[in-house]
Amino acid sequence: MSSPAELFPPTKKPAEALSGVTVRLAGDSGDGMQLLGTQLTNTSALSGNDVATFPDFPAEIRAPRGTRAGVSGFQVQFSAEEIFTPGDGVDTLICMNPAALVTNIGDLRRGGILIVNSDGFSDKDLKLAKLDVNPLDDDTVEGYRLIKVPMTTMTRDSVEPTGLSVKFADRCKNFFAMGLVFWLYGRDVEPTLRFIENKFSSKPDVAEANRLALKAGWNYGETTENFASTFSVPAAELEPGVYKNVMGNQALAWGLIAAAELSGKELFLGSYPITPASDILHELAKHKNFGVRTFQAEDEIAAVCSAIGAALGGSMAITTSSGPGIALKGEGIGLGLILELPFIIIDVQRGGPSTGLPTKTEQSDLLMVMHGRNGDSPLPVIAAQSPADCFDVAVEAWRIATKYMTPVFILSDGYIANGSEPWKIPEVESLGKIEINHPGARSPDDEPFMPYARDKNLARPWALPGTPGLMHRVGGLEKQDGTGNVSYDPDNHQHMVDTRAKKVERVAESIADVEVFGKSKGTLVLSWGGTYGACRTAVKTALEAGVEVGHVHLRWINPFPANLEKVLGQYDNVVIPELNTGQLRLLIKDKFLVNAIGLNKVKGKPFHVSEIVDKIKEVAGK
Amino acid sequence: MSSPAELFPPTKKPAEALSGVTVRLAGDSGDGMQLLGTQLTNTSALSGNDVATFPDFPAEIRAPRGTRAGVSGFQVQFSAEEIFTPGDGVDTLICMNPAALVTNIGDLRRGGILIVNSDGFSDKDLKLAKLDVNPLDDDTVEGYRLIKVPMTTMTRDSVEPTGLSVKFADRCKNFFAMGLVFWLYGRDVEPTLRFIENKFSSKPDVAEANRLALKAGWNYGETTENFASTFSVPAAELEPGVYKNVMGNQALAWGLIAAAELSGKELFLGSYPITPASDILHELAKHKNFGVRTFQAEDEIAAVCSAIGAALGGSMAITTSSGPGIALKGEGIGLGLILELPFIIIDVQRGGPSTGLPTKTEQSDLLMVMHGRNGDSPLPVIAAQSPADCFDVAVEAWRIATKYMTPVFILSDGYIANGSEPWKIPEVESLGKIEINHPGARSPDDEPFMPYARDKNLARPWALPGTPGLMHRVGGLEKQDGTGNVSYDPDNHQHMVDTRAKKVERVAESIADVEVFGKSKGTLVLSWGGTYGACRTAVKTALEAGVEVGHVHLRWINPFPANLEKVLGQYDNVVIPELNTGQLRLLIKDKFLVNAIGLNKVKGKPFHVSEIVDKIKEVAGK
Amino acid sequence: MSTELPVLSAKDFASDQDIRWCPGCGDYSILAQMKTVLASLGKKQEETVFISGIGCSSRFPYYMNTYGLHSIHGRAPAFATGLKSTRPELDVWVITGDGDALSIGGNHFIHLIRRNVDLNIILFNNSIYGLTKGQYSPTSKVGKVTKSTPMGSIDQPLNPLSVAIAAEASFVARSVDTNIKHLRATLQRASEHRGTSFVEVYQNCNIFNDGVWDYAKAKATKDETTVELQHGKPLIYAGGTKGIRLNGFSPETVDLDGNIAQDDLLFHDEKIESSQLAFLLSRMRHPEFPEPIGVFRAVDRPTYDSQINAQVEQAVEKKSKGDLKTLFNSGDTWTV
Amino acid sequence: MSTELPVLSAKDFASDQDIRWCPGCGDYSILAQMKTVLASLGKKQEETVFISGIGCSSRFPYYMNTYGLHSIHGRAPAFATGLKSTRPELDVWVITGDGDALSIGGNHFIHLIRRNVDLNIILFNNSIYGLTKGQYSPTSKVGKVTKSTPMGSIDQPLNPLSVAIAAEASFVARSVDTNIKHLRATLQRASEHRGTSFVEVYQNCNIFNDGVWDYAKAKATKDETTVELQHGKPLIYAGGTKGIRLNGFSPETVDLDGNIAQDDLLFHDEKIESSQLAFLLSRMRHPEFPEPIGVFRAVDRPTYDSQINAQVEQAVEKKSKGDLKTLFNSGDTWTV
Ligand SMILES: Cc1ncc(C[n+]2csc(CCOP(=O)(O)OP(=O)(O)O)c2C)c(N)n1
Ligand SMILES: Cc1ncc(C[n+]2csc(CCOP(=O)(O)OP(=O)(O)O)c2C)c(N)n1
Ligand code: SF4
Ligand code: SF4
Ligand SMILES: [Mg+2]
Ligand SMILES: [Mg+2]
Repeated sequence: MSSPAELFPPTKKPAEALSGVTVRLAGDSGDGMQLLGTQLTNTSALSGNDVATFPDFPAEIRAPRGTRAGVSGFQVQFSAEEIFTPGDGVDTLICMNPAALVTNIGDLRRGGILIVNSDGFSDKDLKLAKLDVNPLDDDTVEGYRLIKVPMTTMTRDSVEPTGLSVKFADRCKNFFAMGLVFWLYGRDVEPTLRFIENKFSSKPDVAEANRLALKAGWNYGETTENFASTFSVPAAELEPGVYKNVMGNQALAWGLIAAAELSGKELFLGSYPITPASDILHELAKHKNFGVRTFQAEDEIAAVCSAIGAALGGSMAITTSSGPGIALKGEGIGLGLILELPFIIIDVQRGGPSTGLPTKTEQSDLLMVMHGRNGDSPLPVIAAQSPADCFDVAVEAWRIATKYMTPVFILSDGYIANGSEPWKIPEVESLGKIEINHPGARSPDDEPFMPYARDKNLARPWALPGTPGLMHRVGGLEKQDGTGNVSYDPDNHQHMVDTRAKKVERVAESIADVEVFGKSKGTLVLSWGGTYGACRTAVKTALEAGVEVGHVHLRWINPFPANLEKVLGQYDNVVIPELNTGQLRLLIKDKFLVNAIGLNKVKGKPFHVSEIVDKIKEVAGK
Repeated sequence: MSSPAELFPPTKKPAEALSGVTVRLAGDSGDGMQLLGTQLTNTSALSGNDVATFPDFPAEIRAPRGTRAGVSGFQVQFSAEEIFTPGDGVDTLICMNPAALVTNIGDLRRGGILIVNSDGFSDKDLKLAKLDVNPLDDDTVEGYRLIKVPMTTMTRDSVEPTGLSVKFADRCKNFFAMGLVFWLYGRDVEPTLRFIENKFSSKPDVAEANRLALKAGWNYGETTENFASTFSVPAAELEPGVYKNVMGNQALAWGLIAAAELSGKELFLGSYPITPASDILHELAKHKNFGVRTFQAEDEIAAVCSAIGAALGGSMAITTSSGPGIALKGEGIGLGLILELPFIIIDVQRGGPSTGLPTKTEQSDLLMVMHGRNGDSPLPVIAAQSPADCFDVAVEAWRIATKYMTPVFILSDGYIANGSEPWKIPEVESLGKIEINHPGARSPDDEPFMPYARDKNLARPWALPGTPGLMHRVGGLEKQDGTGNVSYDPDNHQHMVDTRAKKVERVAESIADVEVFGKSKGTLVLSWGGTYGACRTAVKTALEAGVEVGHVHLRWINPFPANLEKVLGQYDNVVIPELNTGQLRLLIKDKFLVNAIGLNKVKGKPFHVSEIVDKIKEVAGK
Repeated sequence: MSTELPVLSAKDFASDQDIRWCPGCGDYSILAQMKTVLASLGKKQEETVFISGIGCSSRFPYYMNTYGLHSIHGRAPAFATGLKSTRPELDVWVITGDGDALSIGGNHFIHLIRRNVDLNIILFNNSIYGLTKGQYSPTSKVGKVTKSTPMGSIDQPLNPLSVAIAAEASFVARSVDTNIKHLRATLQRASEHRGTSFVEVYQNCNIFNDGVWDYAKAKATKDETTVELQHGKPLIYAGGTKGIRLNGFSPETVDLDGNIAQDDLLFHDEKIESSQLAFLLSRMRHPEFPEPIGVFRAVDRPTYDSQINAQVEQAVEKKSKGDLKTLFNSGDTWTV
Repeated sequence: MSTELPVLSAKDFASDQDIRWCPGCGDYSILAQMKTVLASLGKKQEETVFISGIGCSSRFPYYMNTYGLHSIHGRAPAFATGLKSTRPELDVWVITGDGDALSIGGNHFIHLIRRNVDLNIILFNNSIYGLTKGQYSPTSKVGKVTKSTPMGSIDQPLNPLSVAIAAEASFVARSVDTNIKHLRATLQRASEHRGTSFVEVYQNCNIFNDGVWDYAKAKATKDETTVELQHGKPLIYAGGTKGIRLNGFSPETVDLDGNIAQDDLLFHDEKIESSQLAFLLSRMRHPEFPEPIGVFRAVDRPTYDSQINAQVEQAVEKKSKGDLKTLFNSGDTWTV
């Protein structure tokens, strides 16, 4: 095998420098677009760009080939600047078939590059996409820089030397497309060559075919006159450090593992599979050598209850799900709350209500997470803001859970869960330990043990079965403070309800104040969860356009950070963009009586930055 | 048998006329206090008083005899005026044992009459009540008009002629107490004699013993010098009509039966037993001759799902539960919502969170009922205000459910469910019919059926299986408006989320505006659910004291009545008394940005009128 | 069996929706046989209701031109119970998967069966979670490596038929997706049974669990690995060369080499009241035994829907049809 | 059986809480026997955990001076699985009722049993919902008149032992609240079994279902209506005058009048791998048969808790103890 540089000679065409590019790859779910996207992302990250991705799967496992329902997309933005989203408008769109074209073209910016596999537009393909006319021949593609590439033919030709059958040869066409895209943006092929070698180590002919296809795509770019120039995107100025590209669910799982290590605990996950949360279970199940135990329960109720059982025993207990499953856990969570045991409930939100849009993103479980239990039952709630942030959120949630002896909710969403971005790998030593004290053994001569005695944080002791002399019984009935005995006393009930509420409020003493980005007057954009990136980018854009606007992003939604009220008071207008009908807005209006303005979108899709910019300008009167 | 008048001659002592009296009967759960209370209530009602009751059961099935945990209480207010609560301070307290005394004396007003069974205060009895000193001998009873009656002895003596064993004789002592109380308040014994005859028709000796005990109690009053006078409470001026005393759960069940009849539907209840909701199941199960089908499901999830199945088939479907069970139904309710099928979910609230205080009352499920489902999932919510009101609420809920094709929540609570009050029996003809139209059969030549086509109320057609040509499929995935086909289209999702929300908002067009009681300026008391009576009485009291105060009671909480915003705007202060930490307050603050003041009590007990009066005065600055 | 002539054809039972299963999925065959059976039984589209939970299999109702409910995960039995109890004249089918019926839905499954609601449950057993992309299910074998069990599953699988039989099932059967004739016959038997009919269908998920039932499907092996149950007939398989005999209360396989008379073999009787035989048959698992396919048990007992409706009729008979005025005025009333 | 001398007495296992069951309730006896058994086995208070659901029976943990969790309705098995999987050294008991275990909790019940988590389930079967004041339960007989079934129940009851056996139980037994000696022995056997031990106890609810088990409890009848199972022994009852014989795969009662040899009788074997015998015994119901009490089945199979922990150990062995630095730096990384 020759060296990459020989096989993939740098382009001789001029390279136009860009600050950032958004590329979307779209094809049939069998076309390997996710793989292509991942390679492009990793390569760009390795070459120093800031990157952010957004994969968009079909709802079906294997939707019928060539249909619109079967289109699989992957969007990546790589940039020389710090970025927060996978990009709004697409600069370059690669489409492998007509279904991909018609379902994605709407997001390509005017004048953008449209590369299509022209071999994928046969009459049969058109019919599968329910098209009467070839969109390459009508006004669908007008206003774009259309480049038709007979990818299938060229791939077949290029892999011929391997002797692979046509069926297998055709599977290589994503590598052809990859070669072309890599060439166009001057990406380094080395990591991909390494990937091919590892992945197909047992199938050398397939490995070779993919290499050949990759090279053919690269060469095609250099040869064809369709491209007058290439583009380069220089490295971004990121904080120095070692980086790694992470997906949200992966980062969450790793954060949980880290939290367990930092607190000297073993991790127990009780979970039932559900999109888009399952990958946390899958990821954790891989790391049993960290003392991780994963339990695929018979349902979500058993999942949360098993976690509470593990918490009772002293483990770091977790339960993960998405909306419909979280709805089922309400009763169990209520028990965890009154037991005042620490554990973590993770809701990776998806489109609702009911089964809704399982593969799409949304932020519409916030109020369920706040209120979806009988009785007055407040719990701390923290929301991750981006894929990499999931790591920190996991650690922080566990810190609060154990410090205050309470279940804690973590909110993520489908966009964060499957999206990816560079994560600055922390120094393990720099991660603060999480101090946990379990009361020790007592003899019969000691004072009787008080399972509901409270410390200054109102936390009760976490007494573990197995400890001599601490025997006690807990349950779902109201209990006397101190002794923990069942109590029907009216004043005690009031006291306990108040105490549980106060405890959650006190969490505010242990969390960071909100920080204002941008201006401290005028219009405030208040966001939470996965819309962080779009909001931050929009506020940046608006600031550049001279709008008096600031951005505050909430990680903790219950309790709100201590300084939030003061900050809100500095602004004339508060805009709350949410992928729901106004759930944070409800909480903010209730708490602070602020007439917040909603920017609400419930389409199963993240915000476009431009939507937020427009709203900011509208509200700011610009 | 001689005539009642001969056996129970009217008193010769002077009768002091009172406008109303609150009596509480307290004894061991085996002492028959509930029976005594029911008789006193019915008799008072039959003689024209307005009445309201509040039974207070022990949490245990049979708590150990004589213990504080085993005390069973029954409070009744009977009055010559219209009343709304069972009374705050107790005028006369009857206590059968020391446990009853110490747990109830706190509610007896200073100077009130305290009648105790002095035979029930042996050392053994004191020990069972965990008392070192006989409370009749210390300052416990100071300031009350204590009357010690050796009830056990006198009952035994009086029933001797029947030859009953001591064990059975002792069971009659509640009738002795009843005789005394009836004498004291000049009640008619006739209904009770009739009751005895029916109830013990197969045991004539027991019937006779109870009659003798009753008479002995009556005679004791006349004979003893402890009582210088009796009291009389003249009939109230109620609206003319035929009345009947009803308990909340019974009225709810009857309202549901009536709604089914009025809409020409058969009723299906899917339910799983739980305190304090089970009696709705029990009551409905008695009336199968109305075409009522009750299904005791394996759990609450099956209960709600079976109801949805019955709704799909065209029945009037109901599911009933209390907090923990409602928490389990969230996922199922979400499906019902997206299916847009009409059915009713009833939450008879109890003390929470978790298992909480199952036998106690609370209003703390409001936010769960509003938000306890994944996704944006609004539903109409109506709350009953009193036992008799349950009837109307049931009918109205079904009217709205079918008009708008949506599940509807009914909120009740333990206080309403087990309390009772006179219900003016409606003329059946005066109850408005509930119009329901199911689309008819279609032939293949007709336009294709559109299961999600909408009428002016945004309701979709209720097409029933069995109808030729209307075959269609529905489910929990987001669906295209009109066709009902599964749709992942972003704009359609937004449209459907908006439409579901709009539909619930439109319900406001079909419900009554709120009415103001009292003043239209100054301070407003805004209430919902079972606190109606205490709030109304408190506002009356405050108005009489010259406070500028009005009262608005909400039956519909989602949506709020159309004129609520305007009404709220007329006041300087809004006070929201709730048996929770401020759940309606949250919704009001969010919706109207009104800085409402909470009066919150979470003690498992209803409000005292005085607590609300005090708050009104405090807020109104009086 | 219906004696009317079929008025609808199989394709009249196909809805207009695009089918979204993976190419090659075993679900296609079950769908096809269902349409054929309904047509051949002369069923009406509008009187048929398919109710499913969530899973690949549970997409089934969308593809039938009947009434349908694609409900929530595991709860189809409860919806079906509510519907059938109030509309006993409808023909109700519950479509479910091994995860849907036996994991999250296990409780509703056994309670439906014990109540004997007159409907049919078809469980598509692919021994995997298809829709969520390949976690192990309650019927996956110990040691099964999946996304959620990278070191192999440690849960003893449930035997769906044993569980159903223990839950007092009145009808249980097993068939195989690709065994078209057998599957049709089995679906027809299920449809004809009064009470809850439970049919387990071995279904191939070619994406996440390809070949799990190959032994029972492959031409080369299926004669040796399955034995077709026939009421009143001895258990004979492998083209008549082998049989099943009872040894105490345990079955054993014997060669029919002439030394053993057919009369010595275990005779199938789907109609015996006691469930011992059906249970015993359900315990015969590959590779120790050929796995029985066909109807294990078909006995008569009162259905829930007929009884709940009978109680209404009895109540009307006893107390006469409910009348609101009478109800309202029952007990103590008074006039103001 | 533990060979240590008992260090604690039964009353050391009593908590300081007032007992809130009705006077005369069968629960008292079970509580008393439990304390005695734990003491006699030399168990430690602090290493014992009782986990219950909701119901009268589920108040049990409050009365034991051990660790305890009075959880939510029907879910005790799930809490116990989480606890035992992470703390396998603890002695865990699940206390449940017929409603708790078989109605709302039926699914967790069968999944716990199939997983064979090493703990003990004691089901207090009073055939009624006690705590909610008397509705019928999944073990109530057809025709049972209760508050929720004024015209009689129409649900076929579940047989708890049959269900457990079909769910692959490794240990199932039955005893009676008032049969003190037998109950003690049974609890002890359950405790000693490795894996999920399931014990059904006939328990009297004297308030809402008084006398439901009288036939099996009354001195006058119990010899005729129950048969005590003994491993390796024939099924003989009625003071040695009657026995149980196998007829095909059905049991039948025979008089031991001399014409029948003991060897012709059915011999109990709790240790056979196959569950047919245990299932058959579970189907013997009053009044047709004497009901077996004692241990139906006690076989060895791997426990869930030992295996989940073994996988952790294997993973550590294979990949060495997890290290955050290594984890974080796995895969593609780059330095800025
Ligand atoms: C409450 C809830 N939990 C989890 C899920 C996710 N989920 C959907 S289908 C499924 C299991 C599918 O397995 P199976 O029932 O065997 O059906 P198959 O796809 O194999 O046909 C799961 C876990 C869900 N939709 N709802
Ligand atoms: C989620 C939920 N549903 C219902 C109830 C009400 N409930 C409490 S115990 C019980 C049944 C009790 O029956 P069983 O399990 O047989 O116990 P027993 O009281 O007879 O010992 C019910 C329905 C509850 N507490 N929680
Ligand atoms: S994932 Fe498996 S079960 Fe699902 S449709 Fe595809 S092949 Fe069928
Ligand atoms: S109700 Fe029955 S089961 Fe419950 S404590 Fe009383 S007697 Fe025991
Ligand atoms: Mg499956
Ligand atoms: Mg019970």
